[in-house]
Amino acid sequence: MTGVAAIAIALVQLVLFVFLAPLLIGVIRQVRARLEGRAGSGIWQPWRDVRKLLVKNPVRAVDSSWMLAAGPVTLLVSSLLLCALLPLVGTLPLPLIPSDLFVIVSVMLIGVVALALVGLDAGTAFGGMGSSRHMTVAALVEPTLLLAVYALSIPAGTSTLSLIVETRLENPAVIISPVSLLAMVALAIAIMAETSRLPVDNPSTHLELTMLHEAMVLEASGRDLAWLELGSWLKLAALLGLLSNLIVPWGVMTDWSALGVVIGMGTVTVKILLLGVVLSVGEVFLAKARLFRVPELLAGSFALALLAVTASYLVA
Amino acid sequence: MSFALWTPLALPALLAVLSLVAPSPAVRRLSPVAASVVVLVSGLLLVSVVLADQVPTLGDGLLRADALSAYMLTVVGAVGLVSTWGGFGHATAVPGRFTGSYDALISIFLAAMSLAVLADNIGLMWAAVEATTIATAFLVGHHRTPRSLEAAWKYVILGSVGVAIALLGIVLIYAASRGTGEATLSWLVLSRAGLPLDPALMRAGGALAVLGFATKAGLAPMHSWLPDAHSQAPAPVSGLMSGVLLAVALYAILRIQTITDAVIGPDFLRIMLSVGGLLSLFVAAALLIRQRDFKRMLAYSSIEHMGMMAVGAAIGAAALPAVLLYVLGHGLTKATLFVISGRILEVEGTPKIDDVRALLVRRPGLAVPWLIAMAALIGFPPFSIFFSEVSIIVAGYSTGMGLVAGIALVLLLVIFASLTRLTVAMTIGAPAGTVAAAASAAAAAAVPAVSAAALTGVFPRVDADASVTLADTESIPEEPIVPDRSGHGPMLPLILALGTTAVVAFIAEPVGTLLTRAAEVLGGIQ
Amino acid sequence: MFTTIYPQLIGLCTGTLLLTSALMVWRHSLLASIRLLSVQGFALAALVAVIGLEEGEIEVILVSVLVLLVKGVALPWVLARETHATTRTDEAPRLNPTAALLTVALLTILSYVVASRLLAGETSISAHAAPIGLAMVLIGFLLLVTRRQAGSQLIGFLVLDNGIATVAFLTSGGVPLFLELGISLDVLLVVVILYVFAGRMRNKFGNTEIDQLRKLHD
Amino acid sequence: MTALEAGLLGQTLLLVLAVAAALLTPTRRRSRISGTICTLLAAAGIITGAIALSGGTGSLSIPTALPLDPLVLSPDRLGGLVMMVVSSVGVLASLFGIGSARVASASRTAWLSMAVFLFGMQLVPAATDVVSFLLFWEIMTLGSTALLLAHHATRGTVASALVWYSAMSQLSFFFVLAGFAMLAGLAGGTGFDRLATVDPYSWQASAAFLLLLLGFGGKAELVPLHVWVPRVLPEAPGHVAAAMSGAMVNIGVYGALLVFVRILPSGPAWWGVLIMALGGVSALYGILQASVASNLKVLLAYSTTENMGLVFLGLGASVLLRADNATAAADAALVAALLLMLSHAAFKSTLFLGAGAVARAAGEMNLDRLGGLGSRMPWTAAAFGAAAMGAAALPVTSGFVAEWMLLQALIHGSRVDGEVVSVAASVAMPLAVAVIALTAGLALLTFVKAYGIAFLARPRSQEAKQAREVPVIMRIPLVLGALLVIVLGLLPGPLAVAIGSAVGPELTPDVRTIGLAGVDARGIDAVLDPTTFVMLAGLLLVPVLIVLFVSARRHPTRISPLPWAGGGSRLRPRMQYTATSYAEPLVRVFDDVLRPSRDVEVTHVGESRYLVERVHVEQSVSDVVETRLYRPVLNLMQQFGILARRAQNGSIHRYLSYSFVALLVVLIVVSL
Repeated sequence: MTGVAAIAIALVQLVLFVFLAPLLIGVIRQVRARLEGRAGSGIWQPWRDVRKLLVKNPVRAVDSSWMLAAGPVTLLVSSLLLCALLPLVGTLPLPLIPSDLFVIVSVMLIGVVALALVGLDAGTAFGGMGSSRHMTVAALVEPTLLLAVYALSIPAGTSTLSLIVETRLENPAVIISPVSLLAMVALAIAIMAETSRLPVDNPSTHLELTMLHEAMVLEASGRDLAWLELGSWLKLAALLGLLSNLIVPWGVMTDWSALGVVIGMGTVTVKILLLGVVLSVGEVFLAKARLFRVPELLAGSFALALLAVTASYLVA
Repeated sequence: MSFALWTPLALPALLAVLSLVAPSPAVRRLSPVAASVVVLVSGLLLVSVVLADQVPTLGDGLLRADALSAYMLTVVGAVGLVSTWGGFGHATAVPGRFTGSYDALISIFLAAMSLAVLADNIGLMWAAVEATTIATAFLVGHHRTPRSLEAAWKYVILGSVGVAIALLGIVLIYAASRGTGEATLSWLVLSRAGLPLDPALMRAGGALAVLGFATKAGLAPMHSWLPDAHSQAPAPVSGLMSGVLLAVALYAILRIQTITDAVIGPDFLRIMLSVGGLLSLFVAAALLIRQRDFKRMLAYSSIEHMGMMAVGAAIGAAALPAVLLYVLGHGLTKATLFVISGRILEVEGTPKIDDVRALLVRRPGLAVPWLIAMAALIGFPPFSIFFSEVSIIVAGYSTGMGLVAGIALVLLLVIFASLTRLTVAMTIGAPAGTVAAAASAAAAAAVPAVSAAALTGVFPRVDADASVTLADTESIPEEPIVPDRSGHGPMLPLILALGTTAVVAFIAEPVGTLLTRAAEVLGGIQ
Repeated sequence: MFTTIYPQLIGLCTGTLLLTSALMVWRHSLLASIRLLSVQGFALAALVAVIGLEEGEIEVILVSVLVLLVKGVALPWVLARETHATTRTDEAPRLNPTAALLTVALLTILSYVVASRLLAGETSISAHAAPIGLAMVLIGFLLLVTRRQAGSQLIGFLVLDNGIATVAFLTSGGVPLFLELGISLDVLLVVVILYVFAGRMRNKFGNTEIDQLRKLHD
Repeated sequence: MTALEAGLLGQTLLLVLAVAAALLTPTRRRSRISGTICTLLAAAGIITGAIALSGGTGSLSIPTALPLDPLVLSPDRLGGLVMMVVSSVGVLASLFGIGSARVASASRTAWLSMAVFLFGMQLVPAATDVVSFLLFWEIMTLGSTALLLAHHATRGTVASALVWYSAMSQLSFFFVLAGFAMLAGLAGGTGFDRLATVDPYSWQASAAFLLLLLGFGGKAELVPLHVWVPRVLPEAPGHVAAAMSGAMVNIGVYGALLVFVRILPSGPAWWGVLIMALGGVSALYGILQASVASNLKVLLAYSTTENMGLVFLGLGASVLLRADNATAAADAALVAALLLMLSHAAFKSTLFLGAGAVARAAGEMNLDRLGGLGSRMPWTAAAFGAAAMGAAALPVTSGFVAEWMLLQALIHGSRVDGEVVSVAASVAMPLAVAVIALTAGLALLTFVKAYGIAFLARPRSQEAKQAREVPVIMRIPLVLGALLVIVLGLLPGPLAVAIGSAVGPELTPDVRTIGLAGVDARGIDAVLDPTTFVMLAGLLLVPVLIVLFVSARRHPTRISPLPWAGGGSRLRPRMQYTATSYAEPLVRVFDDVLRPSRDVEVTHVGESRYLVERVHVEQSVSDVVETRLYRPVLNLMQQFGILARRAQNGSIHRYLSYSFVALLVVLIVVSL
C-alpha cells in the first residue's frame, strides 16, 4: 500500500515540478528585472522558450558525436529522477530505492557529467572551458554537499532524506540547533554552486570569459538546448524544494491522504517560489566572484559543514 | 665405498700430471672437466652411502665422509663441472713451456678442495685450504698482465695472512684439546659433547680460526682480495673461487663453530658471525651502488651472499639447512654468471658496464642466460637462493635475531636495487649508435615530468615539443643490427646449472634428507 | 741438570725471537732483515729442540731439524737470492722507526695481556713464554702493513708465520709431525710463489714497489 | 582427488603447457597458441576460485628440500574469491593479448612471462602458509618484471621503469617477509593458522602489522610506495597494464585481508586509524595526480592508487569499527571494500585494455594529441565509456554501489544506538566521508576529461585522425569487461552475499539480497536495488523519448561544420581544449600540493614591448612524493656509493690494515 502511495506521490511530484520549474525561473527573472528597473518578459517566458526550442531544427557540428544528442536527454532524465526521489510533496520513500542522500547526489552527478561531456563534444574552446570549470566546481562542491547532509543525518540516524525531513517535522528544535544551522548554510552555498547561480556563475550572461554553464550549452540548439535548459531548471527547482523542506518542513505529507497531497503540493509550490524570490533578490546585491575565488568560497562552505559534523559530537 | 674417498684426491692429481705432459691439447683441455666429473661422481657416491647411514673412513680416520662432507664434495664437483665445462674453449693458452699449467692447476685446485672437505683433521684441512691458495695464485695471475699480477699478489698476501691467522686459531684449539689427555685435531673427536676443553683457549682459538677462514670466505673486513682476484682471474677460475673456495671456507667456519659452540655456547660466535655477515652485506651494498665493472659486481655479490650465509650460520641450528642449500645455489649460479661474464668480456672486449649496452638486442645468446642467472642470484623463485634467504630470515626472527635479520633485509634491498640497475644498464636499451639517444632519454625520464603543458591564454595550444610524447607502444623500430644468438661456448652446463638450482629446492627426497643430515652433523635440527 | 737450565734456555730462545722481530721493524735494509730472519729461524729451531729434549720426544727433535732447514736456511736463502739479484733498494716504510718501535712495544704488551687471559690455567714454563709468539704474529703483521717493498712484505709474512710456530710449540709442544711437514711445505710454496711474482713484478715495472699495485680499485 | 585439487593441479599443468608453447611454437602462430593457453590457464583459475568460494576443499602440498613447515596450497573462500577476480582479469588480458601482440610483444619471453605472471597471481590466494605465499608472490613479481622487459627492451625509459619496478617490488616483498617472519617467530610456525594465535596487542604484532601494511600497501600502489606506478604502467602494453593494475593490486588487497580478517582480526583501534590515513592520503593524492595527468596511461595508473586507497580506507574503517565494537558497520565497511576491489578489477582492466586499443589505433597516449576517437572506434569508445563511468562511481555501475556502501558504513559507524562509539571513530568517519566525497568529485572530473578529450570532439593530431577500430579478438575482452562493470553494478545483492560468505567463518556480515538483485545491509539500515533504479529511470525516459521522436520527425537535425564556432571564425582542432588545459583550474586550486613548475616564454614582435608574437607556456607536474622523498634518499645513496669507493682504493696496505684491525679487535674481545 505504501509502495503504491509512494509511486503516486513520485508521479505527483514529477508532474508538479515539470510545470513548476520554468515558472520558478520565470519568477526569478521577473523579480530581478523589476528590481533592476526593467519591465521583464513575464513569468511564463521560460515556458514559451522551451516550446519554441522544441519546434526548431537542431544544428550539430560534423565532428560531434551522439553525445550531443544523448547528453541533454541524460541531463533531463537525471533531473526528473531527482524530482521523483526527493521528499518534496511527501516523505513516502519509494520501495527498494529510498531517497538516500548518496544516491541523490550520484543522480545529480550523472546530469553534471552529461552536461560536461556535451560541452566537450562541440569541439570548441568555449565548450571545453565551461566543461572544465564546471567539473572543477562540481568536484569541490561534493565534499560540502555530502558532509552537510551527513550532519543533518546525525539526529535522524539515517541518510534517507525523507526520514530526515520527518525527524525535523516531529522535532522542530532540531531545525534551529547550531548543527542544523551550520549545515544549512553550507548546503545552501553548495546548492548555489551546483546549480550555477551567483556568485559562482552568472546565469544571465553569454560570452563572458568567466561563465560556466552558458559556455557549455553554447553549441547546443533546438531541442538539445531545450532539454538542457529544462533539465537545469528542474534541478534548481528540486534542490530549492529540498532546501525549503529542510528549513520549513511543515506542510509535507507524511501519511497518504488526498488532502495531504493537495496541501503538500500547495505548500511546496509556495515555498519554492518564495525561495526563488529570495534568491533573485539576493542575486541583485551579489557580484559574480572571480573564478579563482570560487574555491575559497567552497572551502569556506566545506569548513562550515565539517564544523557542523563536529558540533554534532560536541552538542549531542 | 670408501674408495670414493680417495678418488677425488688422486684422480684429479693424476689428471693434473696428465695435462702437464699430454701432447694433445684436447686431452689437456678435457682433463679439468674430467677431474670435476670425478669429484662430482665421488660426491654422489658418498651421498648415497651416507644416506644409507654409513660413514666411510680411510687412512686411519684421516679422511672421513659424513653427510656434510659428502654434500660439500658434491657441491665442489658440481660447481667445478659448471665452471670447467662452461669455460671450455676459454682462451687459456699460455705461451711458453707450461702450456698445460692452467688445466693442471685447476685439477690440483679441485683435488685440494676435495681434501679440505674430506679431511677429518683440522690441520689437514688447513693445509688443503692453503694449498688452494697456491694453486689459485697462478690461476689468478694467469693472464700475466700487470693487473692480474697485482690481483695475484694481493690475493696471496691477504689470503696467506688470513689463513695464517686461522692456523694460529687451530694451534690454540689443539692446545685446548690437551685437556682430553690426547691432543687432537679430529673433527669427530672435538665435536663430541662434554669434552673437558679449555674454554678460554677454545674461545680464542675458535675466534681466530673463524676470522682466518673468514678471509677465504670473503667476509668483511677480510674480503679485500676478493674483488680484485675475481675480476682478474680467467672467468672459469673466478667461478671456481666464488662457488667452491668461498664455500669450503664457509664449511670450515661451520665446523669450527660447531666445536666451539659445544664448549663456550653459541653466543660468542653468533655475535662475531652476525657482525661479519652484516658488515659484508654493508660493504657489498656500499660498493655495488656505483659499480663500474661487471666482474667486480659479481665479486661483490659473492661477498653479499657469503655475508648472508654468515648471518645464517650465526642464527644457528634452524637456519643451517638453508645455509647449506645456499652454498649449492650460490655456487652454481655464480659459476654460471662468471662463465657468461667471461664470454661477454671476450666478445665485447671490456669489463666496463658503461661500455656494454643493449645486450638483449645485440647478443640475446648471452643476455638471456645472464638475465636468468641474475634473477636466480638476486633471489627470485623457483631458484633455491630464494628459499635459503626466506628460511634464514624466518629462522632469524624465530631465534630472536630479528634485528640482525631486519638490518640484513635493508642492506639486501640496496644490493638488489643496485644489481638490478647495473644488469638493466647492460642488457636493456638501444644498441650502439642510438646509445647516446637512449642515455639522454633515460636522463630525461629521471627528471619526472608526468605531464607537460602548453597553454596560451584562453586558447590552448598543443605543443609537441613541450608535451611528453609517448612513442608508439606497439611498433618496434627497424634494427639494422643482426642479433647475435650464439652462446659463445657450451650452453648445456649453464642450462644444467640453472635447471638444478631451479628444481633442487623442491626435491624433498633425497636432497631434503641430505641437508637435514648434514645440518645434524653441525649440531643443527634439535 | 737440563731441567734447571730449561727455563733459561726457553727464555734465551724466545728472547732472541722477540729481539730479532723488533730489530726487523727497526732496520730498513732488506739484507739485514733477511739475516735477522735467518737468526730467527735458528732461534726457533733451538726452541723446538729444547722443548723436544725436555719432553724427550724424538719426533719433536726431528721437527726442529725441519724448522732449521726450512726457516733458518732455505727461506732466507731464497730471499737473499731474490734480493741480491736486484739493485739494493732500502725500505722507506710508511711508519717512522720511532713510531714503529713504540707500536711494537704496545703490541707486545697487548699480547701479554691477551695471553695471560687465555693461558690463565697454564702453569708450564713454555706456556709462560707463549705471549712472545703472539707478539711475533702481531709484529709480523705490522711489518706487512707498513712495508712498501715486496721482499719486506715477504719477511713480514715469515715473521708472522714464525710467531704462529712459536705459539704452537710453546702451548702444546707443536702439532703432529705430518702436519708440521705440510705446513712447512705450504709456507715454502707461498714464499716461492711470492718470489715468482716479485720476479714478474720486476719484469713488468722494473722494481718491486708495492705501492704501484693500485690499478685495481673501485 | 577433489575438484579443488584438480583445479590447482590443472593450473600447474597449464603453466607447463604454456611455457612449452611459448618456447616451441613458431613466431607466426605463437600469439594465437600461447594466448589461448594463457586464457585457459586463467579460466582454470576462475573455476578453481569458484569451487573454493562455494566451499570446496582439498589441498596440494609443495615438496621442499628445506625442513620448513609444510607448504600447502588450499584456498579458502576468501582466497577463492580473490583467485576468481584475478583470473577473470587474466582471461580478459590474455584474450586481448592474442590480438594485440605483434613483433616484440609476441616474443617467447613475453608469452612465457605472461603465463608465469598469471600463474603466480592466481596461486598467491591459495597459499596457507608464509613460505608458499611468498613463493608465489615472488613468482608473480618475476613474471611481471620479465613481462615488462619483454616489451620494448630497446627503450631507455623501459630500463628506468624496470629498475623502479623491481626495486619497489622487492621493497614490498621485504616488508611482507619481515612482517610475516616476525609473526612466525612469535607463533613458532609459518602456517597462517599458527600465525593467528599471535596476540594482536603485543608490540611485535604491531611492528609486524606496520611492516605488512607497508608491504601490501606497496603492492596495492598506495602512497608513498606508488612511485613505480606512473613509470611502469605507461611502458607496459595495454593487456599487461590491465593485468598489473587490474589484477596484481588485488593481491596486495588480499594480503591485507589475510592479515586483518584471518590472522589478526581483532587489532587495536589505532591500526584502523593508520590504515584509514594511509588509504585516505593515497586516494586523494592518487586522484589529484590522475586529474592533472595528460598521458592516458599515467592517468589510469594514478587512478589505481586512488581506488586502492579507498579500498584500504574501507578496510581501515572496518578494523577501527571492529575495535570499537560497531560490528555491523565494520562488516559493512569490509564488504564495501571488497565490492570496490571487485569493481575496480572490472573497470580498471577494461580501461587499460581500452588504452591499449587506443595506443594501437592511434599510436599515442598523450590526451593532448587525441580526440574524436568515439566515431572512429565506436566499440572501444563504448567499452571505455562504461568503464569510465564505473571509475567515476556513477550509478548504476559497480563502482557506484561499492562507494555507496562504503559511505553508508562510514556514516553509520560513528554511532551505535545513538551513542558515540569512540573519539577516534567520531573524528575519523566524517573526515573519511569528506575524503571520499572529494575523491569521487575529482574522479568524476578525471574521467570526464579522459573520455571527453580522447573520444569526443575533433582529432587533435593526424594520428588520431587516422585511427581505426581494433580487430574483433581485441573487442571481445573490451566488451566483456564493460559488461562486467555494468552487471556487477546491477547485482550488488548476490555479490555482497558471496563476499559475506567469503570473509567467514570468523566474520558474518549481515547482508542479504533484496528486490531483484539489490543489497540490504540490515545492520546499518542501508537498502539499494539498482535494478529498480534502472527501471525507474527507464520509465522516466519514456515520455522524454516520445517527445523527442515526435519532434525529430517534424524537425530533423541539420549537420553543419562548426555551426556556432563558439562565436569565433578561425577554429582549428588544435584550438580545442586539451587535457592539460582541462585540468588547469585544478592545478591552480591545488597548487600547494601538486607544486607544478611553470615556464613562460614571451617572444615580442621586433622591438615592441606590447605586441607579442608568441607565448610559450610550459607546465609540468611532478610526483611530489618522488621528488621530495625518494630523490633525496637516492642522491644520498649515490654520494655514499662514490664515497665508499675510497674504502677499496687498491692499496694493499689499507687492505692489510683492515685485517690487522680486525685481528686486534678479536684478540681484545676474546681476552675481555
